[in-house]
Amino acid sequence: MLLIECPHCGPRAEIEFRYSGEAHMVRPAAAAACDDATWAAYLYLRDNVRGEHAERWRHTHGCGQFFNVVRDTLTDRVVTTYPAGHARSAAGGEI
Amino acid sequence: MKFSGLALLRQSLGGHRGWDRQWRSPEPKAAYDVVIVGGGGHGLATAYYLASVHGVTNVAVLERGWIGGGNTGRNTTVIRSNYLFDESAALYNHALDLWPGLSAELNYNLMFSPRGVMLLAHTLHDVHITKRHVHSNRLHGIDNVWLDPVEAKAFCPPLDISERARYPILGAALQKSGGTARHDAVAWGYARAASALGVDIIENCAVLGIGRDATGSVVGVETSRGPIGARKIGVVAAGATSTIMDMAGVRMPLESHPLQALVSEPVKPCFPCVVMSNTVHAYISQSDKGELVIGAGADQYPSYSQTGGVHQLTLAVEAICEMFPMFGRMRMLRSWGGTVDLTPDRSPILSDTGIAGLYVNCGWGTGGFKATPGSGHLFAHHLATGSAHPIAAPFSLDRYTTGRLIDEAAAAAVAH
Amino acid sequence: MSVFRTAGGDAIDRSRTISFSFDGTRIEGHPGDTIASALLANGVHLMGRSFKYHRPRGVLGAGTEEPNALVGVTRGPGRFEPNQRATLVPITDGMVVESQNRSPSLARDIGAVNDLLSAFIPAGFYYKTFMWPRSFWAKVYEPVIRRAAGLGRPPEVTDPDRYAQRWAHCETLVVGAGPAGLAAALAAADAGGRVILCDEGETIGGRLRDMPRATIDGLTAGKWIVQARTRLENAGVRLLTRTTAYHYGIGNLVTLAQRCTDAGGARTRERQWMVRAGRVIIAIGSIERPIVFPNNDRPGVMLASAAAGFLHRYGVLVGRHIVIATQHDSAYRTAIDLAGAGAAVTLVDRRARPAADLGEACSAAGVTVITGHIPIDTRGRLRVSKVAIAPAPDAAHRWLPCDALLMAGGWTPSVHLHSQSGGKVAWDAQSAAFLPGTTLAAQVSAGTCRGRVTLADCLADGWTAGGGNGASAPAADDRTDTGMSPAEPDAHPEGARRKAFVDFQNDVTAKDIRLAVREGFRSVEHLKRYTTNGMATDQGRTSNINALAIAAQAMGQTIPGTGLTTFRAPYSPTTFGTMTGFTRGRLFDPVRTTPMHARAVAAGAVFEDVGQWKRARFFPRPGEDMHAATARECISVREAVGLFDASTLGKIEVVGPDAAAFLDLLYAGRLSTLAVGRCRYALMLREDGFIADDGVIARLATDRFHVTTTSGGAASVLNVMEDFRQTEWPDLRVWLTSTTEQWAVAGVTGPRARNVLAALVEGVDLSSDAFPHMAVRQGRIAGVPVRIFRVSFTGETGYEINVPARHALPVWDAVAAAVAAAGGGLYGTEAAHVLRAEKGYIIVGQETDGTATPDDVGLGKMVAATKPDFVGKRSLMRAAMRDPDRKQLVALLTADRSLLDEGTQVVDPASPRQSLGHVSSTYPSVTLGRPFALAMVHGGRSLLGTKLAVATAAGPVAVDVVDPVLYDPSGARLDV
Amino acid sequence: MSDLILTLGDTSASRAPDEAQLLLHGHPRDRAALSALAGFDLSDTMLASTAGSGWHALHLSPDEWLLVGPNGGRGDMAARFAEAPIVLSLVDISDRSVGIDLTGPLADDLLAGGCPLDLATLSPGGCTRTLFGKVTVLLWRRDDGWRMSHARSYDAYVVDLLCAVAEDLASP
Repeated sequence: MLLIECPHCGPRAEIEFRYSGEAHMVRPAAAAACDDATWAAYLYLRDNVRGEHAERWRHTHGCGQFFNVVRDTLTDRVVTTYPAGHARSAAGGEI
Repeated sequence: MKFSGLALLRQSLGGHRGWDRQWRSPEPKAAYDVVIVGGGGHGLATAYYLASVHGVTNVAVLERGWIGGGNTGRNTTVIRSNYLFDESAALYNHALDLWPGLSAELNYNLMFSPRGVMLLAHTLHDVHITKRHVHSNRLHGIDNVWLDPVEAKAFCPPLDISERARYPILGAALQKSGGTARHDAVAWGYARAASALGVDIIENCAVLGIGRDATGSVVGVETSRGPIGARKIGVVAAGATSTIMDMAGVRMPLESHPLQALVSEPVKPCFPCVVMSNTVHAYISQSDKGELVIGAGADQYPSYSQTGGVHQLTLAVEAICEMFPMFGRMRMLRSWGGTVDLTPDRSPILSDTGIAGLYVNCGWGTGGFKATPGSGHLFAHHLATGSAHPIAAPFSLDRYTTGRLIDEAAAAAVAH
Repeated sequence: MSVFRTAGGDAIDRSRTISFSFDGTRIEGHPGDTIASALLANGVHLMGRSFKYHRPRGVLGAGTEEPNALVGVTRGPGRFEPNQRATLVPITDGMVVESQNRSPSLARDIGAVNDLLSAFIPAGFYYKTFMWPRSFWAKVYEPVIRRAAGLGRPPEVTDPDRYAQRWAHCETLVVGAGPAGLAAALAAADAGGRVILCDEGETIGGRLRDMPRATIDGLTAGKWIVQARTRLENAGVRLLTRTTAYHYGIGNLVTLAQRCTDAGGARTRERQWMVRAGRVIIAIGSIERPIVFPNNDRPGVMLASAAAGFLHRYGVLVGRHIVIATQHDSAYRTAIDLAGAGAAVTLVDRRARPAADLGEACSAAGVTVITGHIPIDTRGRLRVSKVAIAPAPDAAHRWLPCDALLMAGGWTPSVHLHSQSGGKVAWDAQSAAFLPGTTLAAQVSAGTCRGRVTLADCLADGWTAGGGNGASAPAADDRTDTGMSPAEPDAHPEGARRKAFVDFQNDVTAKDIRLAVREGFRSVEHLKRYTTNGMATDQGRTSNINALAIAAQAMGQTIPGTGLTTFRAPYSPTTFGTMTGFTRGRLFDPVRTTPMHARAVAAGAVFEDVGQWKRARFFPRPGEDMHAATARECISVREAVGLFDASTLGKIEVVGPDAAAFLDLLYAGRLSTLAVGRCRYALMLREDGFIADDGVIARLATDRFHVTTTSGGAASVLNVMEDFRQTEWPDLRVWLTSTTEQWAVAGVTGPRARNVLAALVEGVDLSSDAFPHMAVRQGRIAGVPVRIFRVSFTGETGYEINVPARHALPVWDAVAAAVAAAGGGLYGTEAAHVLRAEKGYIIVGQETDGTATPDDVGLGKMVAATKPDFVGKRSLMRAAMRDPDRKQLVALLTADRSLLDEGTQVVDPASPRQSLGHVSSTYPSVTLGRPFALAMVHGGRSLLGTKLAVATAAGPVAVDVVDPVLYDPSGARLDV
Repeated sequence: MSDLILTLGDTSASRAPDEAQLLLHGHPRDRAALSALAGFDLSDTMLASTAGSGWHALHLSPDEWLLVGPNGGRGDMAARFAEAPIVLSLVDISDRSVGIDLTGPLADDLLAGGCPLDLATLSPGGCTRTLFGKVTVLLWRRDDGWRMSHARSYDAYVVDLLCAVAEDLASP
């Protein structure tokens, strides 16, 4: 069971959180105007990396906030966490 | 040497010194007609059918570690075909048709045991969706039948059908032709048979890159044992699909998640079939050795660590004890984890890739073992002929662009 | 008492004698004895039969490593457990112990015929046979094999005992309370912070208990253990004995299984601790290896460490004439101790020249030492009677008579937990063992589990690991060592036809391993799986390294070059009850009930499970079945008025100046044009275009909406809304508050609904002009402020009265009384479903299955296609989503007026094997006077007015395809 | 219904009194203005609470404060926010949950039977949402123990679990 540092509440057990998919997926700005392939890529295609993976979590049973986590998918170790909307960072999660 | 009781008898006189390697361990050749990336059940079956059905024998199976070491050797061996959508039912039934004759065909006892697979319904919603499966399956000739609770208990006596349960059993769907098989034997049996037909099985050979020519067509792979040429490449590397396909610049609609299972200490026979429950979230059978084999749910996050959270094991055991309260005093003996590639619609991908010569077979999620013979058979057809077998055609990659999904997940909540 | 009981034994209470039965024979022992020690004290060595060959077996070990002595234990009704290691189970008065895997008796077991047939059934034999004829595997061979396999008999009745769980947090968790673990815990306690120390044994001390002559800081080992316990308790260390760390997970979550009582009853039997530790010190020791040689498995052949344990802990001598076979130092101390206890001891050392001081000590103690010899065979049917020793396997041998043969094949450090934590292991040539290597987890191993040898080293290692200054570590006099001398695992050369066991429980022999290698199973994982070595209930504790050594020799490789299998949880077998903890029965999953639940119970409701909710399905009166009750409830709604508990519907209050804009993005319809005081039905789509949820949205103020969701969808809808609010459109000024449980909801519907409300509601003009369909008003009932939504899910005039939950009952009672007075009554979900289906209203999750678009279910007009964007819009534009042949909602009427089964398939009678769709809802209808069904049919709307068929088990049933609105298509009844 | 749920030596669990609960959302940068409206300082430290004029404000999320006060004062407090010059959301959730007060030396152990949180991380006044068994609960450490509250439909489960934990704590 992961131990995840919520940016707002501190370290908490994984069962308080809900995984919410790969982070930094950009919803096409003009969704209606993009082509099918672009839309399909947004909906479905994922990097699914072995190694450091940026992903979204929600502290469902806590503050309710979505935030980002960089986690090593080979070891499951959490590298860093940072608030939603911030650019990916390897350390500290500041913009 | 042909395997048989007589051969065993003969060998016993000589101290069993006459048994050969079950599959050859050759050095890789410079090039092959077809290179299969991934030496699991699906990849080995693909190679076997390429050789046996299509006469394509200049084939190599490249395995990063030891054959059958991925999900083939880590699953709970449930075999069934009672899927909801026509396309899925056809796909899995193609495999189920092959299972009964497979031990004889491969001359390897895979211990296929059609002891019946029962899916429990605990809520009216379960009844609704389960009956839809039953009726759809019946139309397609799949032997999935609806049982009321008393009939279900008659088939599986350990079931608690009392009202005591938090989610009492309202009925069940039973596919009698479903069951289990010995997972390792599937890999070893296909490997031995393919090897005998000339297929090179190369273990400890990690694929590091996919080579392509100026036109974009594949020409071979870079491996930890040097470059190997290939006219066609079939990627059948569950748990590593995204990584391998990334070598050819193809992004996949996959997330790889840990999936755990556990067994109890062995006891004398007490559990006659396979029982699955989506609402209570567990599935269970008893191995020939006597261990209760219990599947846990996938962890929520993607990972390649082949380990998962203890709470997933706990949830599975809680569910089993809720349905079978006599098992509270049984003990967990072993647990393990695999890495499953999940697609958005929880249906597999058997497809071209947009790159000439590159084909992919992946996304079997939590339930690929049952499909092993069918998957190999259909993918071999695709590799040999260059076009998808009609049963496999709906499972192409482009369904994610068109929206023509085959969404077993939405319909069934959980698939195993 | 038995002649095998000696002085000593720190575990037992000699002042009391208790008894139990073993296969019907009464056996006496002392409190503190294990089954094994009590049996051995009575001279009983035969305790079990092996898995495959049914060979007679006694104990091999004295603890968790035991592969042979597995028994079934009964402590009263329901309190039976199979496969218990006799070396671990403390005896209790009156308990019933049975041996396993034998028939008719342990001494005479017909299964032993397998031993004679063993030449035909080597490793993996079953892969090579039983293939003909094809149907015989499942019908004939497999049932026979299944009956022969398995160990004990399964428990058959509900487990009556209680289990518990607890979370704990600490700065330091020490696993193992042997010398290293105790030193570590003492140091950690000195350093401060919360410390938890656990040990699987009955008490603390570990292997130190087997070294009565060692001294630490001037105290004997026993006294030092007592002092250490006092210091730890005074320092507030949580000391958990009988507690096994069975799972080491990511984030330093270590899961412990504590055996609180063996008796069960009102007390907690076992407790699971989930310990989140800042750091973990692993001090779980090491396990002695057997020596692999022919017939090394007879009762009386055991590990030297086991004999030491039985002697020092239980005061039991395992034999009178003992031969010890060793290849290193640790057995010498055991030899001297056993001789001191009165046994005649011969020590056979493989080495030609062991250390001189050891030999002298042996001589002084009367131990005969034979050097340069190894054991090569044994005799004795149910107990070892003699052992053959020789300088080499094929050299001339001589027989030594004995009643116990002890094996000291070297020590295997326990790296399980280190490995489970994600740590690597590395071969250490000096220790001739795999030792903990690198790890990313905040943990460290200490003591013999990382190859430390002497007692002094272990104490110092633990002390340092615990944060202590090395100079102040507990000091032990040295040469009274732990005896953890390294020894290269013995790769016994290929010998005669006799069996040399590697994995005792699974009956894997050295020959089996060599056969597997010959057949190409060269990966350690293949070896394990093909031979089943290491897969027994002892988890390979005594067999893995020996198997590896034999395989490596067969392949001409080194041991580290051959590899090691991965260690997985559990560390040792753990009961399902422990893992389950409190989560049983009522606590398996919460039962959610509405504020009016008690009223439904009182009214005799039959409930259904909807998610975690209990919802009243129907209210049968005497003699009524579900159909009759439902028909009556439907008539009540259609002709008078019905009352329905709709409290489970999800509710979300959406507030802020951008609330309308936000809902326009989240829902397919347009909410920004909704007037204050009005309601609108809305569909929420997934981003892939399929229907996710539906509900009614009411505008309470310009910047305030009351959104309802399906009962099952409440949490996921809020999650999706928060996701888009926080991450996709964070600039929108809007907030979400779940109000599902703030409001209890009483649904009043039927032609007399308005009359019912008129008598109850204060402050609301109920006339249709003032309060039209799809409007919301606030008023009071019984003095309680309520929100009233005029909506209908039945096709009749309807109101949903939202009441603050703590005031729900008085309002409900007032409404119920008024409904009854108007000739109506309660109705449940079954009637609600019939009533809505007659109107062609969908249920998300029934007509939709995650693959339906709004247009598919006839709600295309609910999509505001001109909005520039909303969740799911882009996906609806894809070709497959606009295919005219998609499944569409229709109603089906059977020509023979039969009731269809739900889920049945719709077919064209001309091609009856091809599914055109499925029945999604099907009910008898008292209103329509006939059964009807809703169905999703390919191109369904273009088939209205045609005839199709539904495939049933009895054959096709002809149906008319008609419009799904079968009741009041004009909607006139919504405003009665 | 008795207000006492269980006792375990000097430790007890009892029903918390009904109180007014108003859930306030606003932008963190508007905290001063929100405090002015509330009539007392709202915490800018997450998982901390502040108090004033009979009300407490629990800071549970960066933009969320739960105002807890006397039942009778609910209308007055709500009215303070009615015509606010800043953007906010105030929703009355007084009826959404029910509370249980845990006091005595074993109060932490009662919670540890179902709560994965390290309770030592919360000092008096500290508050957070977390899990108790399978249910989301709000924990609020007060001077004399804990207030645990949960959605009212889960009450039977929470009470059952508390009793099961208490039985275990009473078991030697």
